[in-house]
Amino acid sequence: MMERPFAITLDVGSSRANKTGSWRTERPVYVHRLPPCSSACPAGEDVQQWLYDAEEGDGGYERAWRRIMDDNPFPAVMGRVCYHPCETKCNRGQLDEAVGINSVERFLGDEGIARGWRVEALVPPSGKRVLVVGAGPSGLSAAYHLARLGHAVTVYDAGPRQGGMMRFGIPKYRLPRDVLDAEIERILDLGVELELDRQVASVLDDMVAGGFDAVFLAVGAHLGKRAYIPAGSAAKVLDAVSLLRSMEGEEPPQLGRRVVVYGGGNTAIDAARTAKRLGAEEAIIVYRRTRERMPAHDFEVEEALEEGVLMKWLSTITHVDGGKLVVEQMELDETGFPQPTGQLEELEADSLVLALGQETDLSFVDGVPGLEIEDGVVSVDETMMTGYPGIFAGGDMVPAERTVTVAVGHGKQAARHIDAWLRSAELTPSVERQSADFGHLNTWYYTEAPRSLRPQLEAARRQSTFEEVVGGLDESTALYEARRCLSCGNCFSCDNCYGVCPDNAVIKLGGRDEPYAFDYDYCKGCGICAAECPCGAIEMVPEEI
Amino acid sequence: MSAEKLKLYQVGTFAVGNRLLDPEQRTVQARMERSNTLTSGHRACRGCGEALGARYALDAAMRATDGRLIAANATGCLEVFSTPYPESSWQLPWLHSLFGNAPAIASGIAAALKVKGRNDVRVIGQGGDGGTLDIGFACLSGMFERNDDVLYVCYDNEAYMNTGVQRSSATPPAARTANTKPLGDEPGNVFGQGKSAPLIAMAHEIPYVATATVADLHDLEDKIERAMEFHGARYVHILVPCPLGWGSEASETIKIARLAQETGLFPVFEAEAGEVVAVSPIRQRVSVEEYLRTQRRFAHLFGDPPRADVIAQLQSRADRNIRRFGLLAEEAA
Amino acid sequence: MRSQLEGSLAVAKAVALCRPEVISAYPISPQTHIVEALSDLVRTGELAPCEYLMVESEFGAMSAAIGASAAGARAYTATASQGLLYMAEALYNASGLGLPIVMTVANRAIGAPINIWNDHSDAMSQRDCGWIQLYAESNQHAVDLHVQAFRLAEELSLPVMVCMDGFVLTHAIEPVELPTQEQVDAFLPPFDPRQVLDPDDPVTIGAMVGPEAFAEVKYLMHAKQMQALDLIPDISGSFSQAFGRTSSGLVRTYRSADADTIVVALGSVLGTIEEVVDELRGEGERVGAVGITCFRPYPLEEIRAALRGARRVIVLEKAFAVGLGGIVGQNVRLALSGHAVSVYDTVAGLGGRPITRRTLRTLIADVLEERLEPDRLAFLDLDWKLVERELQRVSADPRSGPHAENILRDIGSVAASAHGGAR
Amino acid sequence: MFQVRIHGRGGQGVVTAAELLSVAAFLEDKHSQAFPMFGSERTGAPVVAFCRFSDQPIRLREPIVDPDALIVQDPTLLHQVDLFAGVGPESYLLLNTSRSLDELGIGEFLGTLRADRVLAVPATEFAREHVGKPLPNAALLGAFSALTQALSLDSVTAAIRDRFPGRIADGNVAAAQAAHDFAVVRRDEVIVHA
Repeated sequence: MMERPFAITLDVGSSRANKTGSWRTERPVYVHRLPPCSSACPAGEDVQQWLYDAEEGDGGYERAWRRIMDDNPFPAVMGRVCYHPCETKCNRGQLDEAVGINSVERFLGDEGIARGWRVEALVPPSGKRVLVVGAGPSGLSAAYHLARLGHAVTVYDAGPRQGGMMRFGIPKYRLPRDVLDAEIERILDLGVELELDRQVASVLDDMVAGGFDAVFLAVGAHLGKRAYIPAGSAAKVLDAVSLLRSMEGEEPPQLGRRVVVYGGGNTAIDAARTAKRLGAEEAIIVYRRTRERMPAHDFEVEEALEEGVLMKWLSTITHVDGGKLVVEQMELDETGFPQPTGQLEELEADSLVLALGQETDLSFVDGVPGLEIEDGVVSVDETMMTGYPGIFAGGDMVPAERTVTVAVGHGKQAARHIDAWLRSAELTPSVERQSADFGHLNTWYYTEAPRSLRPQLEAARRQSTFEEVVGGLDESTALYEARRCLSCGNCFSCDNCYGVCPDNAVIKLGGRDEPYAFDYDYCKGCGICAAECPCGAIEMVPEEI
Repeated sequence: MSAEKLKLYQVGTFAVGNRLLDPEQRTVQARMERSNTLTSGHRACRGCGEALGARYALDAAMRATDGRLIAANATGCLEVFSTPYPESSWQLPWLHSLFGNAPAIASGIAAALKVKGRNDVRVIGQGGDGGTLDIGFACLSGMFERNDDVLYVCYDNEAYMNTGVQRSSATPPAARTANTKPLGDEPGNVFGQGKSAPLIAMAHEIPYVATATVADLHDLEDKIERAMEFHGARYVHILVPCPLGWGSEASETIKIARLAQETGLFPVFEAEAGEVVAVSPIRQRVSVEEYLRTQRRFAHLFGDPPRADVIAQLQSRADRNIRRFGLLAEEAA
Repeated sequence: MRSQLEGSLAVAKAVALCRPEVISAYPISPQTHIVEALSDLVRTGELAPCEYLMVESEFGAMSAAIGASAAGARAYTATASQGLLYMAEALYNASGLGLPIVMTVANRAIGAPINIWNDHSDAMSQRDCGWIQLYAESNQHAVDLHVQAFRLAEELSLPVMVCMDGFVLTHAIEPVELPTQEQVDAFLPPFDPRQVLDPDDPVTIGAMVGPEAFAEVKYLMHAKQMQALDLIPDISGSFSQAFGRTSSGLVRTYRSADADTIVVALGSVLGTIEEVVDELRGEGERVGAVGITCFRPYPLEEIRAALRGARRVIVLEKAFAVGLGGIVGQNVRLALSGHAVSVYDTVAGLGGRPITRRTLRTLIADVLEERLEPDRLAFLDLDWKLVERELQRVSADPRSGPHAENILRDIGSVAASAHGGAR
Repeated sequence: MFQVRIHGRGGQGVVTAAELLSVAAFLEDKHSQAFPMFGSERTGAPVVAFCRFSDQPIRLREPIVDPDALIVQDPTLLHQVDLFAGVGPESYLLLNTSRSLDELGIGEFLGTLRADRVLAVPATEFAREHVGKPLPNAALLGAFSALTQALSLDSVTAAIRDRFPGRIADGNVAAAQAAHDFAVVRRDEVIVHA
C-alpha cells in the first residue's frame, strides 16, 4: 500500500459510501403484464410463458409442453384446429407479422406424442365422483382437469367413438385421427373411465344411480339445422353434420358429380372440401351474403378455393327439384342484411348439403329443477353451473362461440369450479394483470424476423386424398418461430436494465424466475431501465416523499 | 456475428445481453463480473449519458486489457462528479491533472510504461468535448501526430456542461446554450461553426478512429475492443446525451442518442489509417424534427413563429452525412 | 573529468548522468541547446532507457512530465521565458500533486516587447507556484545543482526548477568538471515514487477538494516545501563529500562577514560582483556579496544571518514587480525586519542589458556617497534622457496625476546628476 | 587575463572562432571562457563573440568592453558604430581583408595603435584555397597566434582538430598554418621597418 497524499489521492471505489438512492422521486419495479396472446386464448393458456420455455430449445420444449398441459390437454389438436385468436392479438403483428404460435404449439404437441410425455394427477384422490356427459373437447378437457385434481371421473358418450366434434365434425385432412387418439389416450391414462354408446336419458337418474357428487354436461350440438326449402321429388338433401359424421363410418356417402353446399360457416367449407375429396367434379358453396361476411375463417376459404371449391355469393336457394336448384340473387341493404332481388337462375346439383348451423338435443335435461334453457342452449352462471346445484355445463350446449378451443376452455373452467364446489371452497380468482400493450414495448431492440410458413400439401393431392393439408414445422423453424416472441410485459433476461443503468443500481441475480433486483441504495430513479426495457416489464412508481 | 447464427430474433443483437446466448457472446455490460470501472455513488445527474458512456468504454477496455489499464482524465463533469474528496468512483488507476492536458498526461504515462517495459499496461485518456476539441486540442493533435500508444475517448455532450452549459465547438447549430440563447433573428448556436474531431483525427492518419453512441452498446464495445488491438494513437468519439444541458428527460438519454444516429446527425463509423472502413447503417430512419423535439435546447425552433427553415437546414446536414458516409442500409457496406 | 564545454551541453550531460526516464520538451531560446543535446544522447543510446517526447508546446511538455512522473518515471524538461509562462497552469499542478519533476529554466525576459535575452522575469513570475527554485552562478554550479535537484525532488516528492541565465551561462563555453556515472549513481538512488499509477495498487490521483479540506492541503504543501530548508544543506553537504567540490547550499557569502555594504544577487551576475568586491576591497572599501541559491523555499534565517552585520544591502535583481518594485528586495527586507539596515533595490540586466564592473562600481559608489535613497526602486544603467523625453510627451496627457508628477520630479533631479543611477 | 573580441557576420563562424580560442587556451591549462553576444541569429547579421583566458579562474561575466585583441572577420563592418569601442593603444587589431590597410579608410584610427599590433590578413582567400569555403575564422586564429603570441599555433590547430572531423579539420589547419606563416612574415617586416 503506497502512501496516500492527503485529499488529492483517494482510495478506489470509495464513493459507494455515498448512497445516491436518496435522490430518487420515482422507483423502478419489475412487473408481469398480461400479454395479448394469453388474454385472448379461449383455453386460458399462458402462451407467452410457454413460448419463453420453448425459446430455450431442448429441455425447454418439455417445460413448454407441460405448461400448455396445465391448461389444455390437446396441444397437438390445438396446433391443428385452433383458430388461434392469440395470433390475431399478437403485438408482433404490429411490428411485422404475428408469431406463429399455433404452429409452435403443434410442434410441441407432436413432440409430446412422439416422446411419449405423460402427465400425473396433481393431488391425491379426493374420494369424490364426477360424471361427465359427452366425450367431446369440453367433456374430455373437464375430465382431464378433474382427474388431475384427484377426482374419480366417468365419461358417458352417446357416440361410438370418443372425441365428439373433433372426430365427427373436423375432417381428417385437418386433424389426423392418430393425433386425436393419442391425446385422448393420455387423458384416459389418468384413470378416466369412458363409456361409449351410452345414452343419457335423464341426467338426474344417472347422477343418483351412479352416485356422482357432480355432473358436467358437454353433449355439444350435433343436430344440423333444417331450413324450409320447397323440394320436389328425388332431391338428395342432407345436412353437413351428418355428412361429416358419416365420413367416420364404413362406406363413404354418395353425393354425385355436382354438390352444392348451402351456408357460409366453417362447417360449410369442411363439407365442400370433403365433397371434393369424395370425387365431386363440382363443389359449390352458395351463401346469401358476401365473402367478407362469411363466418368461415379466411384461411379456410382460401384453402377451399385452392382446392377448386366454387363460391356463389349473395345467393339463396329458393327451390330444389330433381337435379336442379333455383337460386335467387340477393343484394345487401344498408344494414348489411341481404334482400331478395327477384332475379332467379337455375343450378345443376346431384345433392344439396345444408350447413346452416347446429342445435343441441336437450331432452335429457327435461325436468331438472332450476335448469334453464334459452334459445336452445343451457344457461350457466360464471362458475359454469346450471340452475341445479352440482350440475355444470359447457361447450357448444351453452351460450358461447362454438369452437374446439372455447369448449376446451369451458372444460377447464368447469373442472376448477366443480373442484371448488366439491371442496365447498371459494375458487380464488387469479390476480388481475395489467395488459401488455404494444405501447409498452421498446421495439428497437427486436431484430426484423419474418414469420415462417408451414408447409402445405400441393392442391392436386388435396383434391383426391384425405391426407393432412397443413404440415408441421421442423425443430429449428419452430425454435425460430418461438424466438420471434416479443415476451410482451414479462422479463426475458435480456440484461438491458442491468446494462443501461448509469449508477450500476441493477443487481444481476442470474436466477431464471428472478433474474435481477434493483439496488435502491444507488438508484436515482432516472427511468432509463424502464424506457429501454424491450418488453415493458419495468414500471416507474412514485416514491412517497 | 455468431449471435446472428443463433437466430436470436427475439432480441437480436441489440439488447445488452440475452439468457439464450452463451456468456462469451454477451456484451461486457451483461456480465456479472464486469469491472464497474466507474462504480456507484458518483454524483452525476439522473440519467447521465457521460457516466454511462464512461463505464461502457472503460469496462470494455478493462476486459480487453485484462484489467491492466491506467486512465488520464481531463477536467469536466466526469472528473468532478466522480472524485469529490473524500470519495472516488473509479476502480482503476486514474489521474486528473488539468482541463486541457489529458492527452499529454496520457502520453507521459505511456512513455513511462514503455521505458519501464510494462507492455502489459495500456493507457486511456478521456474527457468531454470541451476538454478534447477545444482547450485540449493542441495536446490531442500532438499525441496523435506522435502516434503515442494511447486510446483517447471523447465523451461528447455537445457543450460545457460542468460550467453551466456554454457553447463548445461541438455544439450543434441552432442549439440553445447559456451563451447561445434563443435571442435575435438567428436563435441558438450559429450555423457554419464547430468542427468534427473524428475527421480531424483521421487526418492524422492514426491507426484507428471510431464514433459510437450510448444507444448501441454492442457497437461501442466492439470499437473499444478493436481500438485495443492497435498500438499507437487511437480515438473513439462517443455521443453522450446530457439531460441537464439538452433539456431532455432523464429516462430518454439512450433514446435520444439512438435518434441522433437514426437521423444521420451523428454518423457512426470506423476508420483505420485515415480511411473509413465501416459505417453503422441507420436501421429505422427518422426525421431530425423527431430528434429535435425531444430536447428543450431546440424548443425555440417549435415556438412562435416555428422555424421550419432552420429545421430544414438541420435536416440537410443529416442528409449530407447520410450521403457522405452511406448511412442507409442499401448504400452502406 | 574536466572539459571545456558549452553550458547547455554540460547541463545536458549532467542531466543524462541522472538517468531521466522520460524527457519531454519544446524548443525555445535559449534552452534549445540543452534539449537538442539530450535528444542526441537518447538517439545514440548513451542515455537509455529513456523516452524523449517532442511535444507540441511547453504546456504539453510539463503535462507529459506530470503523467510520466505519476506513472513512476524520473521525468525532466527544460524551458525558458514565454515557455515557462505557457506551462504555468501545469507547474501548479505538478507541485500540487507532489510530483518530483526536475526542470531547467534558461532564464530569459518576458514580452511584450518580445526579447530573447537574459533576465529573471520568467522564473520570478513563477516563484510562488510551489516549485523549489535554485539559481546557478556558473556552469559548474548548474551541473552540480542538477545532480542535487533530482535527489532533493525525489526525497521530498516536490518538483525542482534549476535556473541558469540564458546565453550568459547556457551559451558560455568554459571549463566544467563533469562527475562520472558511478559517482552520480552512488549519490542518486533510483526513483522510488511516493505514489504511482499502477493496476496492481490502483488509486485516484488528483481528486477535487472543496472548502472543507483545501486549506489543509495547501498548508501541507507549504510545510513540505519548507522541509527543503533543512534538506538542501544536508544534500549539499553529502554532495561535497561525494564529489570533492563544495556546493552552495541555500545561500553563499563572499567576503561579507565584516562587510558594511553587501550586494545580494541571484545567478551568474555574482561572478562579476565578486570581481568588483575584490577591486573595492583593494581600495579599502568593506564590501561583500551574498548569493541566494535557493530562492524558494525562502531561506529567511540564513539570509538574515548573512546580512545582519551590514549597514547597507544592495539587492541587484534581474526582474521587478511592475507597480511595486523589487521582488528579491521585498524578500530581503522581510529577513531584515527589525534590523537597522538600509536596503537598496536595483533592477539590472533586463532583457540582456550587460551588467559590467563599471556599472556596478557606479552603483556601489552611488550608494556609498548617498546619491541613492534606500527603499527606493533604482534602475542600473537606465537611459534617463530617453525615458525623460517619453514621459514628458505622455505628461501632456490630462490624465497624468500626482504619481506621474512625482516621476517627472525624479527625472528633473536625476537629469542633473552625472551618472545613470536613479534616486 | 587576455580578452579577445571577434566581430563578424552570422554564418562566418564568429562564435566558433571564440570557442576555438577558448579551447586552445584550455589546452594550455589556462582558464578560459568564450561566449557570444547573440542577436537572434540570422545569416549575415552582425555577430560579436568573446573569449577571455587567464591563469586564474574566471568569474567575470561581462561582455568584453576593453579587449586586448580585436578580430574583425568582415571588413564591411569597419564603419559600423563602436566597432572599436574599448580598443586601447596597446590592443591588437586583426583584420580580414585582401586589401592594404591604407585602402580601408580608417587611417586616423589606426594611427592610435601600435603598428606592430595591427595586421590585415586575406583570411577568406586562405580559406577558399584550403577549406574550399569563404570561412575565414580558422585562418584568422592562425594569424592571431602569430600576431599576439598569446596562444601557440599548436594549441590552435589542436583546438581545430578537436572541433572538426578529419578532412574539414585538415583544411582549416592548413588555412590557419598559411595565415600564420603570412602573419609571421608581415610581422617581421613591420618590426624591420619600425
